[in-house]
Amino acid sequence: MTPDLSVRLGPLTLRNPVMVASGCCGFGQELAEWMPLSALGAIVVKGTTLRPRRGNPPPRVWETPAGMLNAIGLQNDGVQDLIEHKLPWLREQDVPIIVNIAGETVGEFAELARVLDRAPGVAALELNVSCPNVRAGGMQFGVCTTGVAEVTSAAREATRLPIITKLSPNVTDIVEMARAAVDAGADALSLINTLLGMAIDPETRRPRLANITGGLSGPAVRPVAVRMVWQVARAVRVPIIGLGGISRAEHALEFIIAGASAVCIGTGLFADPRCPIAVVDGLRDYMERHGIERLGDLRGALEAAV
Amino acid sequence: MTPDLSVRLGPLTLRNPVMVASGCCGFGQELAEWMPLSALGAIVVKGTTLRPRRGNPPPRVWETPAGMLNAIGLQNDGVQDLIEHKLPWLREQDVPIIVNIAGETVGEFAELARVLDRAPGVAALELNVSCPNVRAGGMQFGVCTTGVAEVTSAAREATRLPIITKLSPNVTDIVEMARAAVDAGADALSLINTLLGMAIDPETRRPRLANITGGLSGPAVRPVAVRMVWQVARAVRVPIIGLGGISRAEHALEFIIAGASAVCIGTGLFADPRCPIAVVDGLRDYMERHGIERLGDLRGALEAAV
Amino acid sequence: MSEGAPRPGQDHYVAQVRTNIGVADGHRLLTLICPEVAQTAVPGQFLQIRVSVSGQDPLLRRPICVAAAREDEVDIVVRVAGRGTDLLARETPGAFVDLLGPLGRGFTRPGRHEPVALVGGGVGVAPLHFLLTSLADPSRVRVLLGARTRALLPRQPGLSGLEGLRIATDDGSEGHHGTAADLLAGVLETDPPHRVYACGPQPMLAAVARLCIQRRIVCEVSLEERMACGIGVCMGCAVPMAGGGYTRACREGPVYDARAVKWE
Amino acid sequence: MSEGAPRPGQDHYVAQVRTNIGVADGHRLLTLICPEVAQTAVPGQFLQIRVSVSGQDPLLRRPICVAAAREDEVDIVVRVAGRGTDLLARETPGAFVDLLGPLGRGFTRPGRHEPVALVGGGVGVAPLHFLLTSLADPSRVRVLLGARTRALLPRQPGLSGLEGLRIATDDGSEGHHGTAADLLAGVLETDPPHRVYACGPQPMLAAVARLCIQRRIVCEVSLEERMACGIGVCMGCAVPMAGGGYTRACREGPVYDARAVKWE
Ligand SMILES: Cc1cc2nc3c(=O)[nH]c(=O)nc-3n(C[C@H](O)[C@H](O)[C@H](O)COP(=O)(O)OP(=O)(O)OC[C@H]3O[C@@H](n4cnc5c(N)ncnc54)[C@H](O)[C@@H]3O)c2cc1C
Ligand SMILES: Cc1cc2nc3c(=O)[nH]c(=O)nc-3n(C[C@H](O)[C@H](O)[C@H](O)COP(=O)(O)OP(=O)(O)OC[C@H]3O[C@@H](n4cnc5c(N)ncnc54)[C@H](O)[C@@H]3O)c2cc1C
Ligand SMILES: Cc1cc2nc3c(=O)[nH]c(=O)nc-3n(C[C@H](O)[C@H](O)[C@H](O)COP(=O)(O)O)c2cc1C
Ligand SMILES: Cc1cc2nc3c(=O)[nH]c(=O)nc-3n(C[C@H](O)[C@H](O)[C@H](O)COP(=O)(O)O)c2cc1C
Ligand code: FES
Ligand code: FES
Repeated sequence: MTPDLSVRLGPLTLRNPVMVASGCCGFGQELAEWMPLSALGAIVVKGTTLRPRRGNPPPRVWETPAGMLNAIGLQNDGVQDLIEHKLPWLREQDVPIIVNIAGETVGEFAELARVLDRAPGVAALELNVSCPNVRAGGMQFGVCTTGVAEVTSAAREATRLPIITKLSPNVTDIVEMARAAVDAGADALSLINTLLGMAIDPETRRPRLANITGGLSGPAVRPVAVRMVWQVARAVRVPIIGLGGISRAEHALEFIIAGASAVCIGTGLFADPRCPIAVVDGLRDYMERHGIERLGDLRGALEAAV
Repeated sequence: MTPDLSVRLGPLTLRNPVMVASGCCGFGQELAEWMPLSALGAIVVKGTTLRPRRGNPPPRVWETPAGMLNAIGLQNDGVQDLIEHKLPWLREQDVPIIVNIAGETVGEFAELARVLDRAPGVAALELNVSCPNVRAGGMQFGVCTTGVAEVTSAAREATRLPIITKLSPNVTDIVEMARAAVDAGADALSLINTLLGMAIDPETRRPRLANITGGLSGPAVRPVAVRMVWQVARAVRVPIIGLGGISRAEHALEFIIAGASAVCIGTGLFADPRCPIAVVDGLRDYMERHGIERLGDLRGALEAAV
Repeated sequence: MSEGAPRPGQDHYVAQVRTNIGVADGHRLLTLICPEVAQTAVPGQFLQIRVSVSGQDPLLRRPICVAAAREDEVDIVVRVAGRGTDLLARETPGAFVDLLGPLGRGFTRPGRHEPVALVGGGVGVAPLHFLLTSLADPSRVRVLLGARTRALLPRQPGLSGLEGLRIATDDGSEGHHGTAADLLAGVLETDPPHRVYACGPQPMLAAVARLCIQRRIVCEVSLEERMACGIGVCMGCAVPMAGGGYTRACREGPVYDARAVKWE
Repeated sequence: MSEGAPRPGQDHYVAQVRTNIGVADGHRLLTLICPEVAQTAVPGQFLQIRVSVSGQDPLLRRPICVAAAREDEVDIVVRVAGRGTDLLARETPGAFVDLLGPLGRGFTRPGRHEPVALVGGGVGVAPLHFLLTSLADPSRVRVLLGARTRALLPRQPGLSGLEGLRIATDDGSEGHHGTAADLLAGVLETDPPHRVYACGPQPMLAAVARLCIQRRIVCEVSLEERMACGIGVCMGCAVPMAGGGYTRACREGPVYDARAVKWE
């Protein structure tokens, strides 16, 4: 038996469920120095905005127990640069390209979707309604149902590309947010983005990040992410991309068993840029060991009476 | 200079700001085998309910990266047993006793407050509006402003004891919850309770906890807790008890600089039941090193322009 | 014992590793220098051992039974079950191990010449070994040990030569082809002891308990519930009781009268 | 270099520690066996070193400069600044260290007989030492080293005998009572070099940069920004540029032309 790792993500079929997360793999070139991108299910490139953004002043990152805080502030050269300078190379890499977009207004999300609709080689758009590190737009959209719905439907109307809405975990009721996105036309959901956190240097009394607060990611947040994927998977029918603290196959399996169709690796790349390969291999081993032919059969297979 | 570690918590004055957290120190007797309770600022005893509760079936705990999940389910022998069998011994220990109470209805919170109002030796009540591990009551109150307000004012009317409302971090807007509690008469706030999380054993496909989900605590959540304390401290005027992942003086200092008047140690006791003493000593050292006479002078002393 | 006062010997220690030897596949026997624990621990009690360098990850201590005590040292047997026990099993002689203990309630000591049977599964042999060495008259003792396979039978010094020793393996690679509970069933037929002490995996304990309860033989079992604190403050280690409700494995246990426990 | 192809020698290695010696208070010099890095690293490049056993806590690798390279081995100098460097500084000979590298952009090699000055503060001497050993003609080199106090001056082998060496300490406990930048100011007066290379704390670098920019002397600085990935994917290591915007210390740096950087 050769296990079938391919998964369907709405209209997309991925050769395996292991993707790399937005903001943690740049636009692929540096990561390709460490592993062939074609080994991935897909790549989600850095959050892209309409106009170039300089990002936040340093320090932008701080390590926390089994996690890290970041406040990059969406530094990127804008969507035109993406199309002209980054997509051409990426298209050659034999990997589905998902573009993570971030608007400051609903209109900007629509405009980004419209521009990328015409860009060859884009497999899907991921809507970053949940970045905690920018003031205008950013998280504001992601923490109320109307924001999530408006952004999702604006993008939906502006493109024929599959739409993945990426949800913020900084909410009381993640299921409500998920329903809002699905009702507004999302083909899939990504969860979770980072938890809003903060750290302070007692010696200087200054925040560890120049931005004061930042997004918490890494193994520390995995229990929260798995819980949210589980809650949402039982409530909506669209495929879910699970992420938050994955760096090994066992972690990916937690998300898949909780109901995710695919997973993303973010912070895990920083400690080991080749870990996606190990995760794919580990999933294959697991399927062989447990006699699972199609990975889809494992999705949502939690053994628990609720 | 002998640094003054005493802090005011509304109507209470504590000899130092280091308390032990509800659910992590039982009712004091076992902890007293490891350290004198009189070395603490206060003790917050295990969540107490009107009637005895058996709690959840095992497994009830699971370790996560730099954290742990628990779903104890408020196992306790009820408030009468507390008054008759636990308070008498605790009263002899020369430590302020804060009783954490959990009702299944608003009326139960009021009833608990009324009963404890007459119990000698209780310094304050902490309202557990935020335990994620019980179905009725529990978190439901803690995640909406009306729930927080109703519980707080019901308790407020039922007792002359100081009221501390303990907030859940599983909300979109912690400041809104804090305001609701203060407006309803809370003398102080505790934050945070645990984040709702989940873990799965891929080999058995079963949740690690019999209760499926549980509360995440420990160092992993500290950045979220510090952020929430900072946000709330800038918005309300009542004192804040900060907790989440504290086991060393540097951790306590993060909370104090963010705006907390006092701190609680929970999960940190499991790795080292004597760590409260080390935290007090570390705070004293810090104050000497930085020439800080009164700990209150450090509260909210974050150096950052917002 | 007065309320709030530490139990005998109970404290926070930093013990040096004297030796670390393999006693079965994935099982290491570590000898720790810790005179206070050696002199106060009762068979069935356990230690809460820190397994991380920094104490942040793995965050919690790991409960490990005392497997023997001599003057200034105690033995522990560690079965590598996951990350924490893996770290512990790698500690080299000279290294320091941070521990709390001795903790929990141990076995009830049998009468001087009372015939007893010790039933151990896998690493469960550890506390039974300690019990054995503490008995006045080991000649009246039967030791019934089970493991999945020969390679997983912990060869703890002092056990191998024992007269009353019987072995069972699930795959028949050594001794009886079956379980330690099978061995006990046989013994109960031919020459029933007054008391049975058992430690091992849950299904084995349940089988042993059933046998003993049927025949009204006093039986004590040592249970392995997951623990957070190990010192009685978190309520994490709930053991369901026959009479309803839960008790704490770390405090009312880990050793229980088999009749008190609610078996599934 | 074609896009997406690894840079020379850049890979994931597990290197054995050959030696670990103290070179100043809280500074250790570790020699790691790693032929590929030894043969490809350029002075100014760094390694991303895993400091945890499990890789979960501390989660991130730590950036450390290559301090020397010989055939099959590289030196690093580790100053204990916190938890991660503390773990690394304790690695004993025979232990294995997991690293990514060599990473980043190194120093521009000077012309064969070009007079240069190397200005190092504290552990910043490490990459300069590597640069020194790679120079064709070390006789034209001045090495200006500063530290807070004598005990914190890293005594890296090969530095002490050097003719062009000048020392400064903030407390005057050795050499000039003042900073390495003071020493440079003097040198620029009397016998200005063609190029200046600097590595050390931010205020020292800013002072050195200012001096060189004023006098239009080519100056390269190695900057220490906090890093998450170290390989260019996270945008965590932002260095503000004179022309506006930020570049990545791990990729466009850590070595920069002093004029390109925006100094506060
Ligand atoms: C009172 C008591 C005494 C024990 N004595 C010994 C002993 O003498 N020698 C020995 O090798 N082991 C003993 N154990 C079991 C040992 O504590 C666990 O194997 C260990 O905690 C697992 O930690 P880990 O990090 O290696 O595994 P993890 O990675 O945490 O988990 C691996 C597996 O072990 C299980 N596990 C986790 N914690 C426990 C636990 N507390 N009890 C049982 N299973 C657990 C998990 O469910 C999981 O399936 C004892 C347990 C208890 C409660
Ligand atoms: C390109 C580069 C090369 C370096 N080369 C060396 C070297 O050769 N030898 C050496 O000893 N150190 C070097 N450093 C600094 C070293 O990386 C940090 O001291 C280390 O990461 C701190 O980790 P920690 O866990 O010990 O400290 P932490 O507990 O994480 O922090 C302790 C203190 O160090 C500061 N710090 C944390 N990360 C960095 C960082 N990346 N750069 C600077 N300061 C930091 C923190 O702000 C904090 O004040 C280099 C840094 C960079 C960026
Ligand atoms: C440095 C960094 C930058 C990030 N940038 C983005 C981004 O541009 N857009 C986005 O949607 N998420 C971004 N994220 C969030 C991640 O994609 C991911 O949702 C989160 O980090 C949790 O996954 P992890 O624990 O595997 O990192 C970023 C995360 C990190 C650590
Ligand atoms: C085992 C356990 C039991 C808890 N029980 C209670 C409780 O009864 N009432 C309550 O308000 N909080 C309870 N908590 C939450 C803690 O008081 C605290 O808010 C939380 O754990 C975060 O702090 P920490 O990281 O220091 O543990 C419990 C936490 C743990 C780990
Ligand atoms: S493990 Fe905490 S009470 Fe037993
Ligand atoms: S550290 Fe990640 S881009 Fe430089």
